[in-house]
Amino acid sequence: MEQQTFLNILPILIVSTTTIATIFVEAFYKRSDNLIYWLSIVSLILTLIYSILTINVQNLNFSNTLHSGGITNLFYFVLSLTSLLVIISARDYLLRAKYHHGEFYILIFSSLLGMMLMASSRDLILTFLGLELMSLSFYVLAGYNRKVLFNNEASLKYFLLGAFASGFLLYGIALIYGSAQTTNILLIVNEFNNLLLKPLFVLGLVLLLIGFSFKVASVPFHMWVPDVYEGSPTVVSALMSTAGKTAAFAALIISFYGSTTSQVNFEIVAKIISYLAIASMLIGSITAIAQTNLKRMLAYSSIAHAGYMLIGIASANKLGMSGVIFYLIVYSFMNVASFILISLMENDFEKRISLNDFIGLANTHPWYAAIMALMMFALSGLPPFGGFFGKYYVFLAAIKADLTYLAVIGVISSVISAYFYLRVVVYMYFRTNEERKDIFHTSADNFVLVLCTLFVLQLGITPNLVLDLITRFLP
Amino acid sequence: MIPLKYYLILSAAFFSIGIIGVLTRRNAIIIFMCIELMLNAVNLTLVSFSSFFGDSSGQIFVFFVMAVAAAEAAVGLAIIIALFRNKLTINVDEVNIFKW
Amino acid sequence: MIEQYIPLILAILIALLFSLFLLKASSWFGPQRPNPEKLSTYESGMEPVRTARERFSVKFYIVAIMFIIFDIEVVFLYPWAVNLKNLIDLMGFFIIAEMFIFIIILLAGYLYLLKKGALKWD
Amino acid sequence: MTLEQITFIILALIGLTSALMLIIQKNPVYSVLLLILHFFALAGFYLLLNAQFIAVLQILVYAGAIMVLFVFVIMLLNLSNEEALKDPFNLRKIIASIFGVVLILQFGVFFFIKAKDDLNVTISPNSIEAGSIKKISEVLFSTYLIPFEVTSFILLVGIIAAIVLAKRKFE
Repeated sequence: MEQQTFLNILPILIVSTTTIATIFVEAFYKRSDNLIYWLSIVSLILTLIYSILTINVQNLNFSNTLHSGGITNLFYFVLSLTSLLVIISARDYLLRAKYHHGEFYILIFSSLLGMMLMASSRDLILTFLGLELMSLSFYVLAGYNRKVLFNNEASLKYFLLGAFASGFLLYGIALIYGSAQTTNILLIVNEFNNLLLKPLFVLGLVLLLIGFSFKVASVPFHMWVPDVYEGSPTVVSALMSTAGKTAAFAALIISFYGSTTSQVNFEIVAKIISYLAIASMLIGSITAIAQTNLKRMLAYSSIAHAGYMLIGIASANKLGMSGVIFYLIVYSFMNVASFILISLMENDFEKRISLNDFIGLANTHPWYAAIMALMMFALSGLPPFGGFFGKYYVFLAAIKADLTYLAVIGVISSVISAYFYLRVVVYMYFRTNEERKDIFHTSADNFVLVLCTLFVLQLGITPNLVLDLITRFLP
Repeated sequence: MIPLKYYLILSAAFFSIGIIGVLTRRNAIIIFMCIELMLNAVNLTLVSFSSFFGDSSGQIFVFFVMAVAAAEAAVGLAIIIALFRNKLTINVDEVNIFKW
Repeated sequence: MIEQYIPLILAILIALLFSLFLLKASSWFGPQRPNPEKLSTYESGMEPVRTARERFSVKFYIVAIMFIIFDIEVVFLYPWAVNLKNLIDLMGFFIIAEMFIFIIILLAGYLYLLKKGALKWD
Repeated sequence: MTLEQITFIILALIGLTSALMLIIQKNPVYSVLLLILHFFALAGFYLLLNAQFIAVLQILVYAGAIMVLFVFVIMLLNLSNEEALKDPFNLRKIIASIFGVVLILQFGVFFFIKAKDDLNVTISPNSIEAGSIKKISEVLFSTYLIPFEVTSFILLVGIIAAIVLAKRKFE
């Protein structure tokens, strides 16, 4: 292996070496959990710094299977930042629940490795393996505390439906291989125009889309989302709903990038994607109204957000793709912060946080209430925050691509969803009761929350900077 | 000489039988076995494309699918064991703290 | 193509038929004078009351998982080992490093299992 | 009819029957055995397609290892007394079966009419070489080097899952 290749894939090497190192530490060192915690934080910070420093060096490695630099490094940055935030706050959560083991970090790292591979892979075989690595780690993480029935059930559901969906994904890849005679995404993207004339390829693409819809939590494989997000440990839900979605959309964007060239006749596939988007948006935001459990509500909202993001893919232009990436970045920060706020109110895995737990939070913990309110405003897409621009870009892309009806339905769905987001704010600020809520906060959690808040505000103030960055690196 | 489409329709049939199994059976282990059936149907598709094109990468994909299936079996059956210990059932209809 | 497998198919068929035949042969050719005492499972022991399928310990499962994981490892070693000379000509000694990385990663898993007491049989 | 066609038909019958019986069968132990039979039929297809190495692996990995794990777990949980798992014949089953039949017909229409032109290929003369262990190892260890290393991480997750979820005394 040449030195240059070695440097190109250094982020992946760091993460994989850390995985192995943590396993050795866990095996040979008695009080391993704290050491592993710090080891993972250091290696994630290294990954973050390195992927930003080398963002301008774009390369294809290992017979065009692995891309490095540019948009890939941007994804590396987002994925490892999300994992870092989750890991920092997870330690105290797990200590509170008295279930703090080194395995948690090993599994987070192996899932991160899978996600990074999904974002950087340019071969469908590698994409599939990355996806499986990520999913298998998530299945275990969802059932992390095997003594808690909630965790067991969440992981069983996640596992059965996930394996079912990966069957569809695999069939899709097989048919794409059958029509394109290759699994290399770059070759497929080059031939996209001719391949779309083959029914075999279109069927493969549709099956691939159905398989991915499981991972991005959109219709038709959305039934698992509320149960799994509710049943898993809250910090795990935070990671699944953000980094998992980002990685799956990264792979989707890479596979569908060929559709952005103007001469492609993408209509059939675009139509299917837009149906999925409409169904996800409406089902997500209407069902969320009925939820009183906060994690379930965020789960349904996650389905709706997947729908908004699919609009960007359906519009099949550059703005749509970069809009989706922008949306994913904002969404990661918003959702991590919301889930961590929920996790602060839990002291074991079996606690369920409902809307009533938020009553009067503004009086007892004004800062946490303020952050929660801000996240809810941002999630609902109100103007000055980052969440607004995420939606704005994908809707704009849809209008540009003559899919105005998608944008209209998106706006309607946003209006519906504003109801349940703002309800949380109303509960916090305009209702009081005597009962005093405990918030188990530590400085680590505060740090994560402040960081997320700053990012969401920053993305709302200067969205153009980030969008330009993304557009510059899209091939 | 058997044309390619016969292999494809056969593996599509296996795949569909797997789907029916997943949708009808309630025993978690049997559902998982039906998923294995689906994965194997895809393997047949991949191998037949690979042979008809004379290109090895399809067969290598099957290689990886097998490795993934092994790891998936390890993880999935561990999950089933963990659930069984707490609940003494693996009927997915009874796994209903949440709505299925 | 398929013709070259005819001997194989024949061997499998003969093995199957022969073993089936032997299985049934004793009941076809041997004298049959059954009585209830003779047919009971243990002629002078306790009547079996439950099925012979016992639940057994989860330790077996961990061992079975180890078997599967290292089975797959061997499956990947096999094409490497059979064709090693050729591969070294093609790619140099990098191919050996490649396989050793693979083995070390799984070795980490093996040591982890060992230290967690997966093989202790207390 | 040539020998190849006869073999294909026999294997197809074995494969279809075992798959169908598998989803009807009540006793999970029998289901496992039927699945193993199905895997043998698939191995036969791989031989027909000149993929000798994959055929051997199919037996070695699927029938020999993965199904052993299934049998282990079924014995472990002692699920052979299947009465506990009521599986009544109900509306959902009928709907799912109709859906399945429609799906198979759809695939049939698709492969035989719609995608007819894409599939008009004859078996490549290179197929014997492509299925040989030599060719496979050359491609596997050069082009698919990263996927190969990633596989070891996937197996690692399997090991950790076993300890985290199934070990009796985990910590």
